Amino acid sequence: MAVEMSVKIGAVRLSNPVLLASGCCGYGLDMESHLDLNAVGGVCLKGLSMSGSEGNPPPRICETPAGMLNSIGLQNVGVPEFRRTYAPKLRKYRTAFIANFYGHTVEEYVAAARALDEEPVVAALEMNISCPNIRQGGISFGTDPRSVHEVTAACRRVCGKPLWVKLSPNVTDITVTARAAQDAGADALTCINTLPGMAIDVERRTFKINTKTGGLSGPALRPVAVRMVYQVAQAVKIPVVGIGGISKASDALEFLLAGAQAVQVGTALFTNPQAPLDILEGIEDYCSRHGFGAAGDLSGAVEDDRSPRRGPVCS
Amino acid sequence: MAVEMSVKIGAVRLSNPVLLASGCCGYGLDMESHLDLNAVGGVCLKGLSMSGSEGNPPPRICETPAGMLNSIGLQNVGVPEFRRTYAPKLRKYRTAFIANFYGHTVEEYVAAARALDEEPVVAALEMNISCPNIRQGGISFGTDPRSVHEVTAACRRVCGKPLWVKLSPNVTDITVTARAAQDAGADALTCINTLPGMAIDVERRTFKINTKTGGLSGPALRPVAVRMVYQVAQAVKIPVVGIGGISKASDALEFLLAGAQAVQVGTALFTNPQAPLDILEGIEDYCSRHGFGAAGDLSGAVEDDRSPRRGPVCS
Amino acid sequence: MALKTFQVTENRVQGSYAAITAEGPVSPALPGQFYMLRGDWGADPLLSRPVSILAQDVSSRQIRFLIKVFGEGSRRLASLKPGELLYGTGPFGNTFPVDFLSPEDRVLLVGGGVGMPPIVYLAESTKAMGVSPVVLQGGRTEKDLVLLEELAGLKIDPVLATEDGSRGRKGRVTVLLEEALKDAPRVVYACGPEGMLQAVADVCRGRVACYLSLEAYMACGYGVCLGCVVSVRQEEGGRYRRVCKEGPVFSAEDLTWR
Amino acid sequence: MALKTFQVTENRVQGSYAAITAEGPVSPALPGQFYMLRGDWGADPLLSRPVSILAQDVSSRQIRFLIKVFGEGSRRLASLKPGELLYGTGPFGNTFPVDFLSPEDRVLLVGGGVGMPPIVYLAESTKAMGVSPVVLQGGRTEKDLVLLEELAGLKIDPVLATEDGSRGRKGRVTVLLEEALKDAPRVVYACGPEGMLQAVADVCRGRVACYLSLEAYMACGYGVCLGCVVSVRQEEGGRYRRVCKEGPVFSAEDLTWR
Ligand SMILES: Cc1cc2nc3c(=O)[nH]c(=O)nc-3n(C[C@H](O)[C@H](O)[C@H](O)COP(=O)(O)OP(=O)(O)OC[C@H]3O[C@@H](n4cnc5c(N)ncnc54)[C@H](O)[C@@H]3O)c2cc1C
Ligand SMILES: Cc1cc2nc3c(=O)[nH]c(=O)nc-3n(C[C@H](O)[C@H](O)[C@H](O)COP(=O)(O)OP(=O)(O)OC[C@H]3O[C@@H](n4cnc5c(N)ncnc54)[C@H](O)[C@@H]3O)c2cc1C
Ligand SMILES: Cc1cc2nc3c(=O)[nH]c(=O)nc-3n(C[C@H](O)[C@H](O)[C@H](O)COP(=O)(O)O)c2cc1C
Ligand SMILES: Cc1cc2nc3c(=O)[nH]c(=O)nc-3n(C[C@H](O)[C@H](O)[C@H](O)COP(=O)(O)O)c2cc1C
Ligand code: FES
Ligand code: FES
Repeated sequence: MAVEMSVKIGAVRLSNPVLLASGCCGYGLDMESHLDLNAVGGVCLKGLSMSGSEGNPPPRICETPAGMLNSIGLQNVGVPEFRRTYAPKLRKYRTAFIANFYGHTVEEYVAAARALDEEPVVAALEMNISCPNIRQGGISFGTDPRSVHEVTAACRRVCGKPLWVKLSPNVTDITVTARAAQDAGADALTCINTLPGMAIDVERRTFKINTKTGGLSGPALRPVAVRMVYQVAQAVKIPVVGIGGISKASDALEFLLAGAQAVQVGTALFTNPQAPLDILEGIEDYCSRHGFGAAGDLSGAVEDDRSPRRGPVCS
Repeated sequence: MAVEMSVKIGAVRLSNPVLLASGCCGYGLDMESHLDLNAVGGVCLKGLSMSGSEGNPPPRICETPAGMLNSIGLQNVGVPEFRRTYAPKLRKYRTAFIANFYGHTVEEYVAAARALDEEPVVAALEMNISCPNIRQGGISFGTDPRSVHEVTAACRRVCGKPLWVKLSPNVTDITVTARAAQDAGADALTCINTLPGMAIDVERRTFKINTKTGGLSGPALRPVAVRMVYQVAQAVKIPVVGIGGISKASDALEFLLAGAQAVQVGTALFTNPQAPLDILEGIEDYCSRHGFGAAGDLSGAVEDDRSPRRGPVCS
Repeated sequence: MALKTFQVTENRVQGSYAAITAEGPVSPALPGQFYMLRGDWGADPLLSRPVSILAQDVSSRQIRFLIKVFGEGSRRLASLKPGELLYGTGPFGNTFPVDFLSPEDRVLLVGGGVGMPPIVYLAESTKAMGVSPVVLQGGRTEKDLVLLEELAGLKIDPVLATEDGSRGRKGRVTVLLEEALKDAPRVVYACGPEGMLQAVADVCRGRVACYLSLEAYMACGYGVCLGCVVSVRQEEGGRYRRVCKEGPVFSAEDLTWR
Repeated sequence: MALKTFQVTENRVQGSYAAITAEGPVSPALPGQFYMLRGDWGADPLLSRPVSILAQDVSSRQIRFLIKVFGEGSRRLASLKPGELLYGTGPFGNTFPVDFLSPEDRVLLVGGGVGMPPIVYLAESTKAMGVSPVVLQGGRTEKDLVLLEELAGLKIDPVLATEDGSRGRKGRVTVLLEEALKDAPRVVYACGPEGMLQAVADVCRGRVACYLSLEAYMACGYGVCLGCVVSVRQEEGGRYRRVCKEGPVFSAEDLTWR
């Protein structure tokens, strides 16, 4: 029996549930010679802002146990240059391009959303809210439920295409920001962005990356991400796209069984640009072996009752 | 030149800055045949409550990339039994025993604090606030600044010995709970407890541990812990004890340079009960090589200016 | 106890099993005891893996393990090559109670798969006490029957069963056990997959004393993490016992199988 | 491009250097290009490590690397044994610009330490073009001078300098460079530690065209993570260039050294 691999994230139909994560595949073009973009369900483009950014000074990355920290500083060419130079080259693909974007004020977010909404190559928008709100003393939008609501609602008003909100894990209770985004009109939630971390080069007595803190990604993050996807999927009605440390099929399946409708692969692309193909093959094989006719049926299929939660938990 | 290894955490003088973490060395006795307890600066005992707990049903632990999840359920014999059967056997040691304790209501915390304060073998108390407050719908004490203040102040009133508060990393801004604990009279802050995570056994379609979520510990957690120690050390005046994923000397040094006065070793004891000895040797050697006359001088000695933070950071 | 360093001197791979001999600081130990082992790798996999002692000799500093590949940890251990290093803590755990045995007692040892190493070690040890055990071994197919050479070396001719009948009696090891119980053994010792142990316990219940060596997921192996517990019948001291410390060998009667 | 699997056929260790030969799907490549390499290990270390091609032969599927042990990643790569697998992506990066060279040009190649493999590969390549380069190699002591056999095999007699005078001229490689500049070379190509490259750039500034192959901490190696950037002088297109994509070879004039 053939497994139906396509899934729907709200109004967007994806040919399969495995996408490339934002910031880990450029604008798609640097990926082309390493992976057939049509083979994946979607490609989340590097985060764009209206005016672009030259990014942070190096060193921008360092390794941590089973993970890495990055502080790229959202280097990007800006929406206008993206539309002029890059978007035309993406038209030949059938895959869904998801335009990741950000700003430092609600107005900047809205401007980017509006401009990207007009770009034909874009199938949906993904809003990165893990950015400091410079009007609110630099507190990240994504950690304040009211800011999440405000910026989501504002962007929702100006764009006709589906709007995904990418949640920050750097919160006490992610269901609160998840619901804020849902209530403000988000069509889907991407869960999760990187978690702030720090590493020190003790011999040189300096921070390993220039900005001191950077975002933790990779397998180390996975248990936190799976937990959050599970929590969010229970808390909202809109689809959840799971991400965080996925490098093989069983990792992706953890997210799907926990409640995600699709997954994104980020850091794993660095060591193996074709990791998504192995993951897809593994998901299809799993569906066959476990009697799932469609990849979409995996979502939330963990058996909740097998291991009953008994009383209050504190580890 | 000999390096002065002893450090002071408020009123408690420790023979050196490396302690054994709570929950990772039992009540010290199961450690005895594997490590000389007098060789470490202190031993944080397994979390105690007044009435004890039989703990959670198995499976209680699973492995994750460079980390592990645990949901022991704070199994403990209770303070009275601890004092009767275990404490007398600890009297022969010179090391500082730190009594870790918890409750599910403020009253339970206070009862445990009062009883442990009377126990002569206890040098200081360490309050685990990552526990659900059953009076507040099960929200963890440690994630709500008001609860942190309330439970810290209440325990502070009943105990004469130094009171350390062990912070939960599961918060948006750890400096808020850190200041709440300081303001309520905490003598030191232990930073950090485990981060909630989840893992799914996809072949069996169940959660890998019985309680679904468990606490993430081990090297995977380290960049998050170092970041939080740095943040907390900048935000408070009381000493900070760093913990999270320390398994070798350079790991411990990251925490000390980031601002901790001492460190605790947890998960690393599982694979090597003598890891603290290697860590101590490495710290001493580092001090000699880098011209630090005392281990206490390492605290916060990362060079802040070498890598200036430029503008708002979003990864 | 410091982390012990062993050097692999031999690794005989057969199917999914690897019989590893290593040299190093071998401590006196008893059947059923185990080491927590890892190789020279990074923090992934993080934890050492519990592996039973198959045989050892303190004076020649030799120790032997039989490792079956399940997941990543056992795969790495099983692929260690001569010359490579093996790090371990141990020996940990209790042992099979044998002090009540006398030479005329009939003793049954039941095992399967990675449960066989402690069974073979126990057989060697009871023979040394003058008690010749009967060894029953079960497996799905012939390939799952292990350590036959070692048993032959101890002059023990094991009674075998395979589910597919490819070797020995067709069926599960409990078929052999039922028959062997007719000879009124003094005690049954068993080690193997949980399903086998439960079946053995069921057969023995009320008829003969039975001791089982259990498996559990372990972090520390020496009693400090409380991660490896199994639930027991008696109430005193709480419902849970540590497989690494109060076990791995338990009286079948004490276990509630959760 | 899928992850390529190579099998190590030889590993000659000398001091902290390992010269590894491996067999596998070798693609056409150019001097200065590199692979991102890792072994069959878990998620720690997570990232592959950039390693330059020392030599390769597409038809016999052979490729060679020289690896120096710095930290954990290079330690593991350097300790791979014949028969073990090496996983890689690549070849990545640009190459040294050589299209403007003509046979009568004098060409200087300056290298040190792990900067030598691309220098040797470039020497082989310019020789094949009919341009015989002069190779200058510097190191702290004699032990830091590497690939001398390989250079001899190319019939190149390198000019050597060591800081402690244990072999060749006493001093830094820039002493050799100053002298060699008297012979009016057409171009200088260099690869080595950052300090050496800065010094080479300083010496060449305003006197001779100079191309440097840089190092940077890399996550992906193929341009998607933006983690490896170096700051450049020209304004168009932002301040930063990717060492893995626009580099690793840059014109010395373009670099601002942060
Ligand atoms: C006291 C004791 C003695 C042992 N002696 C031996 C021995 O002599 N030789 C030998 O090969 N093995 C032995 N084992 C089992 C061995 O420790 C496990 O097979 C090993 O830990 C699996 O690790 P892994 O990384 O390969 O598998 P993982 O990736 O950790 O797991 C692979 C699969 O096996 C399951 N699994 C893992 N560990 C266990 C476990 N302990 N019990 C049940 N299921 C598990 C997991 O749920 C998963 O489905 C012993 C275990 C114990 C507790
Ligand atoms: C294009 C390119 C080609 C290279 N070719 C070779 C080669 O042919 N042979 C070879 O042995 N090495 C080569 N290197 C360097 C090699 O990649 C690094 O030595 C290696 O990544 C270090 O990893 P590690 O895990 O051993 O050290 P880590 O533990 O990552 O680091 C150890 C120490 O080295 C420093 N360090 C690590 N990586 C770099 C780096 N890229 N630049 C500067 N300092 C660093 C760290 O800050 C730390 O102090 C090349 C690097 C690049 C960018
Ligand atoms: C180098 C790098 C750059 C990233 N850039 C972006 C970005 O521009 N926008 C965004 O929303 N997320 C960005 N991310 C976050 C990833 O999309 C993803 O949420 C995170 O890395 C966790 O997934 P992973 O473990 O699979 O990488 C970036 C991550 C990395 C490692
Ligand atoms: C098995 C286990 C049990 C623990 N029990 C306790 C506890 O009783 N009280 C407590 O405050 N912290 C407990 N912790 C948390 C540790 O003390 C420590 O904060 C955490 O594990 C991070 O440090 P590590 O990475 O060095 O283990 C426990 C951790 C583990 C792994
Ligand atoms: S494995 Fe840690 S207590 Fe048994
Ligand atoms: S290493 Fe990723 S862009 Fe250069």
